[in-house]
Amino acid sequence: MDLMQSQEQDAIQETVRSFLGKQLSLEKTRRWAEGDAAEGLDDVWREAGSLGFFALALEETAGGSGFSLTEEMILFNELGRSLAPGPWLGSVLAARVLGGAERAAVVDGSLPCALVTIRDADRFEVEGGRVRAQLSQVADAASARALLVYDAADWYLVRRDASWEIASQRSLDPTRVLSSLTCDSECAVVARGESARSLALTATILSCAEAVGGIERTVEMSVEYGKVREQFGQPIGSFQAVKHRCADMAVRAEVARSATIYATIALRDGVANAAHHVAVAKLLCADAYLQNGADNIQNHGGMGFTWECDAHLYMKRAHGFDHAFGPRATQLEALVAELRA
Amino acid sequence: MDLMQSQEQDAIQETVRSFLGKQLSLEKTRRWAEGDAAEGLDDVWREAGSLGFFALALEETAGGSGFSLTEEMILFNELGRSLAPGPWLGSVLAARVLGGAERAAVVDGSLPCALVTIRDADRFEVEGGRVRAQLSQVADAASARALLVYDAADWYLVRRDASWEIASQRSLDPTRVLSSLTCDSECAVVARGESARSLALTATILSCAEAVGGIERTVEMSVEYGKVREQFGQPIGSFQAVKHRCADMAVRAEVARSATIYATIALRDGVANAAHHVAVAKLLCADAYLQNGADNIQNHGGMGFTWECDAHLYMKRAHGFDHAFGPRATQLEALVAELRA
Amino acid sequence: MDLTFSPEEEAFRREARAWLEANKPAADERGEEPRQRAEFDRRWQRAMFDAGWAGINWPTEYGGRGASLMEQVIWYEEFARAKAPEPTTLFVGLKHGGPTLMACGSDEQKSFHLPKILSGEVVWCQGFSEPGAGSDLAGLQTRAVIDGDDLVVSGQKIWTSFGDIAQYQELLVRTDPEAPRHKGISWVICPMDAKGMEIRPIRTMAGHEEFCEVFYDEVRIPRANVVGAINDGWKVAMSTLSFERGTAFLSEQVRLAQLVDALVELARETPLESSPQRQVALEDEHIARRLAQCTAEVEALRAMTYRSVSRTARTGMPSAEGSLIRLFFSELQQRVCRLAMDILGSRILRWDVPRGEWDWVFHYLLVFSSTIAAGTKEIQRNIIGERILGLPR
Amino acid sequence: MDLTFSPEEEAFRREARAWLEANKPAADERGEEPRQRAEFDRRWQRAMFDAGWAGINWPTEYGGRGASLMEQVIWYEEFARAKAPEPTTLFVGLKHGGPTLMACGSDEQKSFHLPKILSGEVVWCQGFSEPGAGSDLAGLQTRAVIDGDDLVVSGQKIWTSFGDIAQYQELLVRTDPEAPRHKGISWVICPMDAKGMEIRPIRTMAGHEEFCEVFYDEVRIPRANVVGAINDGWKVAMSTLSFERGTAFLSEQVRLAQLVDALVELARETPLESSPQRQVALEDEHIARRLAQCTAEVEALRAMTYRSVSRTARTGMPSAEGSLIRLFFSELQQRVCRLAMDILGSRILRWDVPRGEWDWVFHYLLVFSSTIAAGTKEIQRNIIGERILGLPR
Repeated sequence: MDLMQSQEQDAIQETVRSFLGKQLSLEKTRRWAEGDAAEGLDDVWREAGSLGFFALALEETAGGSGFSLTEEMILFNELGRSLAPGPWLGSVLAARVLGGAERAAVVDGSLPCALVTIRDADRFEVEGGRVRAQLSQVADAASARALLVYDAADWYLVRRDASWEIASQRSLDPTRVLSSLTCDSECAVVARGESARSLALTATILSCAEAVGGIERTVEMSVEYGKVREQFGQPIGSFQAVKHRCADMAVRAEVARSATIYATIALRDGVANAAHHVAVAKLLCADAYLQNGADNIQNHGGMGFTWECDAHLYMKRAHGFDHAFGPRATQLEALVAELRA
Repeated sequence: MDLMQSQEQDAIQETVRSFLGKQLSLEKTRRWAEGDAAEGLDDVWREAGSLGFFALALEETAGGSGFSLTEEMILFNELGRSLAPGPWLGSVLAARVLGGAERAAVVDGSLPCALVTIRDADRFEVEGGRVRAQLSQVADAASARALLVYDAADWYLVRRDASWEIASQRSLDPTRVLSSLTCDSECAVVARGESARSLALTATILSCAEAVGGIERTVEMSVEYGKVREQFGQPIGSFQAVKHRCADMAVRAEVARSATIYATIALRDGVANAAHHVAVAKLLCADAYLQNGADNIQNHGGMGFTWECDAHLYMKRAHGFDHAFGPRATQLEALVAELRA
Repeated sequence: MDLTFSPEEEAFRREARAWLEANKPAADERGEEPRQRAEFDRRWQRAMFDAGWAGINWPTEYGGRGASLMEQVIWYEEFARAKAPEPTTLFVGLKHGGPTLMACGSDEQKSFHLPKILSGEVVWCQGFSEPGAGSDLAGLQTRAVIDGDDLVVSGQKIWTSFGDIAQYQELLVRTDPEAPRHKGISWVICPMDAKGMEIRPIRTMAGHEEFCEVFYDEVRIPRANVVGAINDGWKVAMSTLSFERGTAFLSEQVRLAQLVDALVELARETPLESSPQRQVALEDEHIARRLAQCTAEVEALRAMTYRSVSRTARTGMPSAEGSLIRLFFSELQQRVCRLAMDILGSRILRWDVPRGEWDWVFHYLLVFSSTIAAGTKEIQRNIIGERILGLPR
Repeated sequence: MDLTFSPEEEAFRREARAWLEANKPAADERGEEPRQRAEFDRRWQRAMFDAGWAGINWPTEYGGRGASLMEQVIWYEEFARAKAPEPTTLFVGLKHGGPTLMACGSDEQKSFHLPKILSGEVVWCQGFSEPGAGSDLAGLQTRAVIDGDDLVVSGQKIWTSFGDIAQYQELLVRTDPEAPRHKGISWVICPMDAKGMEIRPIRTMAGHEEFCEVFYDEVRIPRANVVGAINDGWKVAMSTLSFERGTAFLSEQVRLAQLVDALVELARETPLESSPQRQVALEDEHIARRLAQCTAEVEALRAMTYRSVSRTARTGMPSAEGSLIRLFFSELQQRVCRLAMDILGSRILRWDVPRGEWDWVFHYLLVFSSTIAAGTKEIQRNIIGERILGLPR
């Protein structure tokens, strides 16, 4: 039993953090969000590929590093911490389910795959190896060369072609712009049945890992600001109103992180009730991210209400996270069903 | 539009408070709670009768003072503030629905009437002017000369006779001991239909008034303690953890009081949607009393956890209040039904 | 104790309702751009002024109606009921600056400014907060040196709503840097076209630009523009803030009930994503109870408002209890908007929500400021603890 | 990162489970009266001690098993699983006094006291808090004057659990009233049969008498009973508190999962009064979601505990993060008990609830102390803010 990172895992974390600091800093993400598309993601993606980030959990024979879901968790912690844009989750998942040249392309960073889950308003009609689709909320559409689509039963891969029409939308979260996308493209099933369900759990827990990074960052931001911002002749972090709110934020972060680590290992090891632990993690991460996101704004006072301060970005990301793979209510209902069984 | 007390109402409040300070102080109530039955309620009841407390809302021709429900609200505020024991609510309600000599006896304090609402586990079988009853939670049974019973449809009066068997029980709230009671006694319907419903609303809003007194007392207690109790060389009320909790308690008290005053006047004046306003008041008073009751204990620290400190008595009374005339969930469901209508 | 309105008040209400129904402009004529909004607000305020509906409880000598605070509340209720557009760009003049001048201004100041404010001729803005003086207002550093008949102001203000379109600013400056913090401050009327001012808009997390930073580089303001005595500005500012905490948000409080009504409608129409059968949100037990709780609380808010107005009617002063209401209101407003997000589900991510009277996502983002601006919720709790409950500092 | 236990740990678990199943006494033999409880606890602790199950992670030289903290946690889990009765009267000796002596005691103190503590021979109590020194422990006033080979103690302590049945007390006294607050304190082992002591029980809001006030009137305690150096008691006390905040509540944390399981069972069996059809509480949507939330949170608590033990295994010290867990635990415990009250409905008023393993009403009242005793939740938040997050005092 060990829920702490090993030194090797610390080193992975350090590598990812340093890469993101250079390649995908939040300042750079903000420039993109403001529509400065001069710097594309292609270079970033290829460097991430060369560092093995899309293949941490693949066997070395499959071009991977022979690590596992726990190391991917660390990758996503860091992505969440810096609100890194890009189709990370779709690419990491695609590398698991694709084979041969396609997998190699995902792994080396030349085939970024955006993850899409089908929503009520969407159309996704598969017939004879082709799909006619009308999708309303696709993140990272612009930089994607393929879509990895989950329709709550199976997973599909849709390669980009000339039929794609992408229109970006006014989105709540400026660091994760959602587009509408229509296409009439080739489409292949890449996971069904048990392996499809397992992939969905992997997607969910890696989202949690990303959330945990953001949640912990909200605590750090509030603490940093609490130390330097002075009012009434003292740092605001010395006032219990701020100090105790920071303490509660830290508790939530520890709850979210512990639940996520536990569920990640359970899923990695194929523990029987892993799905249950994932639901627990998803629920508690959503609680923590939404509340910490809001508290972090409040701790920053007037600054926290500005666009310039990063606080709102985490709060907005928290909403996106809540709706990924089932909001709080859905997770709670799953747990309720277990209690009643 | 005026939601403040008049000078005349202030004077009523003063009279009641002074009466209770002399006759039913919390110290005296505690002695009773500890089983010291030497001082009975009879004298108190007769003095309350002579002061007109059971007949505030009756016409002068009916032996009353010609006031109204708003003045009864003030009476119950004070009763709640001092956690006064005794069958106040049943007596005030009985004075409204009885006539002739019975009413006169209630009004002069010689016929204390305990209010009973029928619970799931109770038996209450009325036939031919008699009732065979087995009641599980009767407050103030020992001092009652009659029961005023509400079975969620009609109201009944049951006069005490030799058949009554009363056994007091271990109760959560030591200031309001609940007894079981069996009887085979004469029984008369005293209100039906619309007037029964109206009486139930009156009972509910006077319970709210009683709760408001307790809620406000929790704020006072916390503030008083916060001013005098010192730790780390300063009064604990100067720490934001305590100060801000007191502020939230004060907000809840103002919410509860405002909603209760509004509903009381609406009911007094026969406003069409008075039942709605009563449900709102009941819900918000329960929220406020339960939370303030708990917060008041926390504000008193270790002292708050002792039997000797009054804080727990208010918290326990809050639970009793919540269950009187429908708990929070029931009030919320009533409001939900209105929204869906 | 009485819930009914007097015959005069009822008549006033009927008259107000009829006039608003006949004269209110459509809110969608208003536009988004601040100058356009201000123009709209001025025209609308002028129309109300001309018809005798501006400043219901302002004295008649300044163009007000001279009516009671209760009639003012009735006006706000009818205003909300009619869904008439709030002249938000005129907020500071009407709710802060005007009342402060009435309480502390000289006769000249009153007779010059109050009619202009009330008739919508001028937009006022606030210059209280500074980058280093937010919750701790008395820590303000913007200096004013007295030079003959002028104050010469240098420094910086922040969170100045509509600073870019205002004609006047209620400005707090430090006129005696040697004095204790609260003793060396003056309250000045600053003309926004004075030389040496630079105004930079601040973008909020809701994506709009309503606030500004204002920089002062030796800006000369006539000494006659000081309200109250030189170095006595803290007292004047406290008067301003007592309106802010007392009556300035009355109309917002009244409007919150409308927001809750709209939310119930939204819940009636919106299929809930987390419901397997996509039943509408109002049919969901959890959403429904949260809605019911909000409706109960907004009714309590109304009762609290009436109670506060009753109290003010007796004492003639804004009651200190205003902070209780303000705190409850601001947190309730946030709960209401948060509930809207849960009803709308993932639609909010693409801001793809039905636009009716409210843009729910924008409003949700906006009300994050409700527990920050005009005194953070922490400051409100301090005020309640110290000034209302008497707890030690 | 690993969720599995080593083969040795698994073997330990099996052995523990088998032994507990065969040897645990029935909790109902225990009685309510403190002396009777203590007698029961001593016998039970002695049985564990004799069989090698006392002090799982205590060094073998003091009669412990010398195993890891993880094995200690496994033992608590099996203990909870077996529903074995906690020897609560021995808490202070086993969780506070013993670990403190191990960390700071002299060889004589360790060899004399630790075996007695571990074998259940003696009951210890705490003498830290005073009427004027609760959260502010360093404000303690109980004086000890050095007189030859003795300390002569006068003053008063409060909140001393089982003070009336204990043989020893971990006592903090002020030995240098001139020194700064934290510098003049000593940590002393006080024999409870010393002359000049008076012990008065305090009744709690739950109606039971577990706490005492202790009065000292020139009580002579041998100077050899001082643990650590004279006037260095604050450091020793901080060591005691680091156990309190680190590992002392491990078994309580583990048992909370059981309380939640029992609550689910209660909800499965209890018709809900607010339900018109009197469906059982688990069928009520609102109760069910609150229960689900509690089960999720108690699982997170377990993960947090494992994580904390993993951390301690690396560093060898109780981790500062203990306060995070303690705060979360104490508030969760209160939420769980509050939910029980809502399930039971008006039955709680007559304390007329099904008695199983838990007396729900009593437990609900008892856990009000969970955010007060052993550091209020406010003190825990200060510790988290200042010592873990590094915010200024």
